[in-house]
Amino acid sequence: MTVPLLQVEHVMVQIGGLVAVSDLSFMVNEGEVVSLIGPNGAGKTTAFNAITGYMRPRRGAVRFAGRDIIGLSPERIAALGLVRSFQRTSIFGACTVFDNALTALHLRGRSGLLGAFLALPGTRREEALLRGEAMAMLDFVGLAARAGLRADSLAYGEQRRLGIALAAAATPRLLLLDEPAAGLNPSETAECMALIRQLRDRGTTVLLVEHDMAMVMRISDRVVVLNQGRIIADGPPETIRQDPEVIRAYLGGAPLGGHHAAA
Amino acid sequence: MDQALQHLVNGTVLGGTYALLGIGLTLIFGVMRVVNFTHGELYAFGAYMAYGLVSLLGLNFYLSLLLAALLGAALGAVIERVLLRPLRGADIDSVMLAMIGAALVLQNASMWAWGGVAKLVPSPFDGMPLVFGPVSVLPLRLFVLGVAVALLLAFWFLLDRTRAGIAMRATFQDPETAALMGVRVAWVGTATFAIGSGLAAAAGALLGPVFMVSPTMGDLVGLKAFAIVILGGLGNLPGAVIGGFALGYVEEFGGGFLSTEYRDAFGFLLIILVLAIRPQGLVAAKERVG
Amino acid sequence: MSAVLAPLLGWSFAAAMASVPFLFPDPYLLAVLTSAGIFIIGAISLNLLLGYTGQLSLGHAAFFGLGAYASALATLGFDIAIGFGLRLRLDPQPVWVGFLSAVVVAGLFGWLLGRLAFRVRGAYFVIITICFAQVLRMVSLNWVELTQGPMALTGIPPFALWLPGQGVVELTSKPQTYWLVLGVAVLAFLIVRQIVRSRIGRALVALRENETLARSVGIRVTHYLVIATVVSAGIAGAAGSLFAHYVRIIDPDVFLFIYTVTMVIMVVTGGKGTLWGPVVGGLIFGLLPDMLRGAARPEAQWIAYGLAMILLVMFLPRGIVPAFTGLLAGRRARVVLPAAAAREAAE
Amino acid sequence: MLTRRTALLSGLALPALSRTGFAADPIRIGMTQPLTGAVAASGNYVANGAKIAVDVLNRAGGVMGRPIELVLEDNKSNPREAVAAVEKLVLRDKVPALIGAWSSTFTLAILPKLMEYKVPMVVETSSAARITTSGNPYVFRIAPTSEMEAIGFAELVGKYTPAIRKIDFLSVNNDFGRGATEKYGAILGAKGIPTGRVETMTPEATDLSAQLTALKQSDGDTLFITTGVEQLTLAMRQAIEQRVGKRIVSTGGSFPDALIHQPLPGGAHSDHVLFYAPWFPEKAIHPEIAKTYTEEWNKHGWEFAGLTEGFRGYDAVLTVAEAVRIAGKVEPEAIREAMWKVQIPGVNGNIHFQKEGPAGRESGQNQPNVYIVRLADGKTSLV
Repeated sequence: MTVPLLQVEHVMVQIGGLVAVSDLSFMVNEGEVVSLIGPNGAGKTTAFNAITGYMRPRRGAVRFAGRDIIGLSPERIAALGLVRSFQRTSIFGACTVFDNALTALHLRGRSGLLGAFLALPGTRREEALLRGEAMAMLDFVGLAARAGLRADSLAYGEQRRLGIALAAAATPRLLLLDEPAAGLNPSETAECMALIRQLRDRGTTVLLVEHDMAMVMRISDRVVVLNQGRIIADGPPETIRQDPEVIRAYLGGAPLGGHHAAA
Repeated sequence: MDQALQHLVNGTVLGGTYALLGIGLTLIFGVMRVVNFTHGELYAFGAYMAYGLVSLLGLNFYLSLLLAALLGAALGAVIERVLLRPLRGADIDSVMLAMIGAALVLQNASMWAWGGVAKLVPSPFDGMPLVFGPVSVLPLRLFVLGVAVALLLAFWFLLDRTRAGIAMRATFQDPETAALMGVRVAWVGTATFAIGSGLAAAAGALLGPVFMVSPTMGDLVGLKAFAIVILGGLGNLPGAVIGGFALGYVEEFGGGFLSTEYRDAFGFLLIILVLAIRPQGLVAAKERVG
Repeated sequence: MSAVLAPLLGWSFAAAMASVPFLFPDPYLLAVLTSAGIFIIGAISLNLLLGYTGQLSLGHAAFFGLGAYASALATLGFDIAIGFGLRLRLDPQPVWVGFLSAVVVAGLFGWLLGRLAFRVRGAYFVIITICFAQVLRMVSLNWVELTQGPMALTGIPPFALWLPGQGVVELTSKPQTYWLVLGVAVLAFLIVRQIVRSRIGRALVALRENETLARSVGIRVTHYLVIATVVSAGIAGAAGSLFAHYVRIIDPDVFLFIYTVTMVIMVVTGGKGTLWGPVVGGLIFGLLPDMLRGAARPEAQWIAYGLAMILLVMFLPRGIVPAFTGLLAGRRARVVLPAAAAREAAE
Repeated sequence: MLTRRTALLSGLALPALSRTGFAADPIRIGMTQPLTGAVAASGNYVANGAKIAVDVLNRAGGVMGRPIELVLEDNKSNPREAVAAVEKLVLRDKVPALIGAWSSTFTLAILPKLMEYKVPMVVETSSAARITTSGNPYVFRIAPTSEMEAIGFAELVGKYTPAIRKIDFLSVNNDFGRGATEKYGAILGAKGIPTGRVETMTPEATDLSAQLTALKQSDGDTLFITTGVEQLTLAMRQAIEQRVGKRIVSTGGSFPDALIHQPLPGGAHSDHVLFYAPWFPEKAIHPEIAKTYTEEWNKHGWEFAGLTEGFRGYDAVLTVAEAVRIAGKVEPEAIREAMWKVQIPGVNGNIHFQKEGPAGRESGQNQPNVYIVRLADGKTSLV
């Protein structure tokens, strides 16, 4: 039996004395697209923060490719191949779109101080390679024409796409996307979905937090439902759609597949 | 032993004034997220006002202290309206630079107005110390300590029990929510800066008669005030009081028993030490994420 | 600006500066420019930290002072007790050794400060850096055996350089020191440029723009901040060394807060996070005090200086260079505006 | 405010007036003093003294029929600015001689520049020994070194009853304070008076309780305090608070003027080593010069306390003017050589330079006079 790519076991997170996530267990297998859903305040973003090292769980284990990653810094976790995107601040606003992409390829480079000082041939080669990759990445998300603009001058939908591109740039094994479709109009959402599919086809495993139920149901191989800090359901979309506890949780909060509130 | 007792008394007296200095600075940082580089200059301003009112206008000593504090508050309000309000939303280094510029202007304006020669402020207190067994202390110093403690208590009361104080604390904790709850955040900013400045001026007016009044008197005091609030945790009010007394004792005992040469360095060393062990200051402040 | 035009402009500016001693052989002008140049090097180094990582260090004079002391002590030699009956002794070294030790010592302390101070951010960081400079000032004041304390280190030799055909020559004439400072400034500029345009520079800017996001793409925060601090401190140390061998006396006042403020104001005026910002701001604020001399009474000069700081921050918050390039790129700005407005509306 | 403005106006008008009175170009003398920053008060006193010397000299016809013009530059209480000020004075204003720069630190910073530009400088205040011993032939100091001062004091030590048996020091942590501690300690030590405890304070410190409490533990009978006027006043007031209970002697020419109006309580008295005692101009070596200086000063309405420091600037200008007269031309090298021939009466006494430092590169050092003024209950008397 192969080890799941991501294993979250009995994770408990406290914020300022309050329990935000009480007992979280789920896993993501290689090649899957998994969605983590739940009403507002269910602890989805907290779970992301705990997995990616931005918050330290009080209890429990997080294993990535079999390795315990609790206590590692976000940048170490990213270096292992687990990269996330953010809901709000998802780009480097004052930099050009191209520089954003280039920055996101940080892990792909290895040149250091000396290389920078002396412009060593190896550094130059690497730089040329990365520039090519950055452009390819922008091409992939349809932003190549915008490469020279300041990132914060992009339209909102383009900024969201750039955010995903940043997370996906260094070709992580597991990509965590935090509400990639929030605030997008239907056609933009469709583009976003297509993008996620393309990423999966490139071999990237995706874990998604999303409010847009239509999108979740269409894109996910599996859905994990979180409510009040714990898992209440885990299964393929069609099972989840009919799960009584999920329906109750959502009717208590926002209607299933309804309009998303700003998180 | 006698020496240690005397150091203890001196440290307490010194700590009270340091606490007074720290609390105004930490309040302004807590509410407005502004590192106030004019703090030392407002201290000097208060001292000069006390000198002018007592020595030149011949006003009553206690009345002069009160007026000096009020004038300091008024100057603070002006600085806030003219300088800080337009810079709302600017990044931290822009605001700091503007404040440093303001400090340069204030210091040299007072040198222009008053000349560089240090002044003595007369006080109605006897210059002979009160003697209690092995220790001695000036009545004026006790008065200053008493007023400092009274001001700290009054201030605590203001923050804890009055509407204005509640608005201030709300802004302190979460400006956005406070604004949603109907707190006029802009007004709170002016009030806070005025109160913080008034406290600095009060400290200057109180200490003017103890020490001397000169245009550069705010330089070291400004730096010390930073040390105090960092020790206590920036924006932490009880922390500023604790930091003030901590610095008073450290300087006094360090100076008395270790080295007077490094007396003024102990505070700064302590800060580096504290931050190496507890980056959030001696008294843990509730960390705001984001 | 196009990729070809920008370096061309830069090099012609450097050439113009280099020809100043021929075109205007006024020794006073050269003295003022040399002194300003030393602080411009400091500002260039500070810009790497303040402009590109966004961390405001108000203790930058500490590195400047450390470099000055290291260089002076290496060239003067010393013989001090280091406890346990041991002595540390150094014979006077040539000036280039002093220069290198200035860079190394300042860089080491940069590493130390970086390790300590980057546990915190914002106002905490600012105040720690102030304290750091204060502690160094106290040490230099009181470790009399090493630093001569307030009695100052005197008799520091002037610069010496090996010149082809002439052997080692002491640089004492005004144009010589001017060119040396200009040379180091160009070098400092190029070093910072190389870093900023490299993978490291991108990491630094990413940390400034959005630390959380930067970490998520695998940028090691403390690692890169410390690298920036070490390089910045090293260059500031080089500036301190130049200062020591130019003024030829060093005392604890090199750690004065006002020196840091001078460098910060140069960077912010010119435009932090732009390569040319510290140069432009440095020329303005390096020459301003000397232009104000005699124009008004001394207090009024300071008041004018303070007001200039306030007005610049208020009306040109991003600095002169961005404002200028913004004018040049007006067309681009018009493209940017509607999109930005759309974003505002979307939020 | 009005007096200040009129003073400013008259200051502006004076050079214009004097220029019309003389046909020839003025002789420019460069001076740098700390006019702003931490030690600005003293710097301004010295600058004022120099200004009135220029007035007095010009009224008497100037030098060689030419008026004297004082070009004053602020060194902002910092060594880098001291160098900048000198470069401006020498390179832009082309002054043939300099006066400066109050603190030893600023003066030391300038020294290499004197060698570089070959311009002589009269050092009016700085006391650090190495200013005249480092082999800089452009330096002529009229201020006493700590050692000379200590020797002057030691000659008067017999006048004390009860006798001084053991001494303690409270000194500002700079070359001035450290120099005094070292020299007074050594010279009184040679007279069989040992040193007990030595405490230092940073120049900006205002609370000296820790130092004074520590000093109280020593069994010395006399406390030497060396620092500026302001800190001296603080130290004396706080010594009462901490019941230090020792005889207090201040060195270096600082006098706590504020204590004349607000005397220390309990009949405490103190002694002060001064170089000019403005209360007793008739007791000066050259009473007529001292009187002219004092009267001119008071005419401007400046603080009386400043007289104890302002004479430095006054004497310095007299010295440079005399050197120019002897040289007969306004050239730095000629003025430097003429400095050795200067022999004039000043406020402090006779001004005449002796050679000091390595042979061939000697600096000039004057032998100034020392007065001890006793302050008791707001009244002064000469010891």
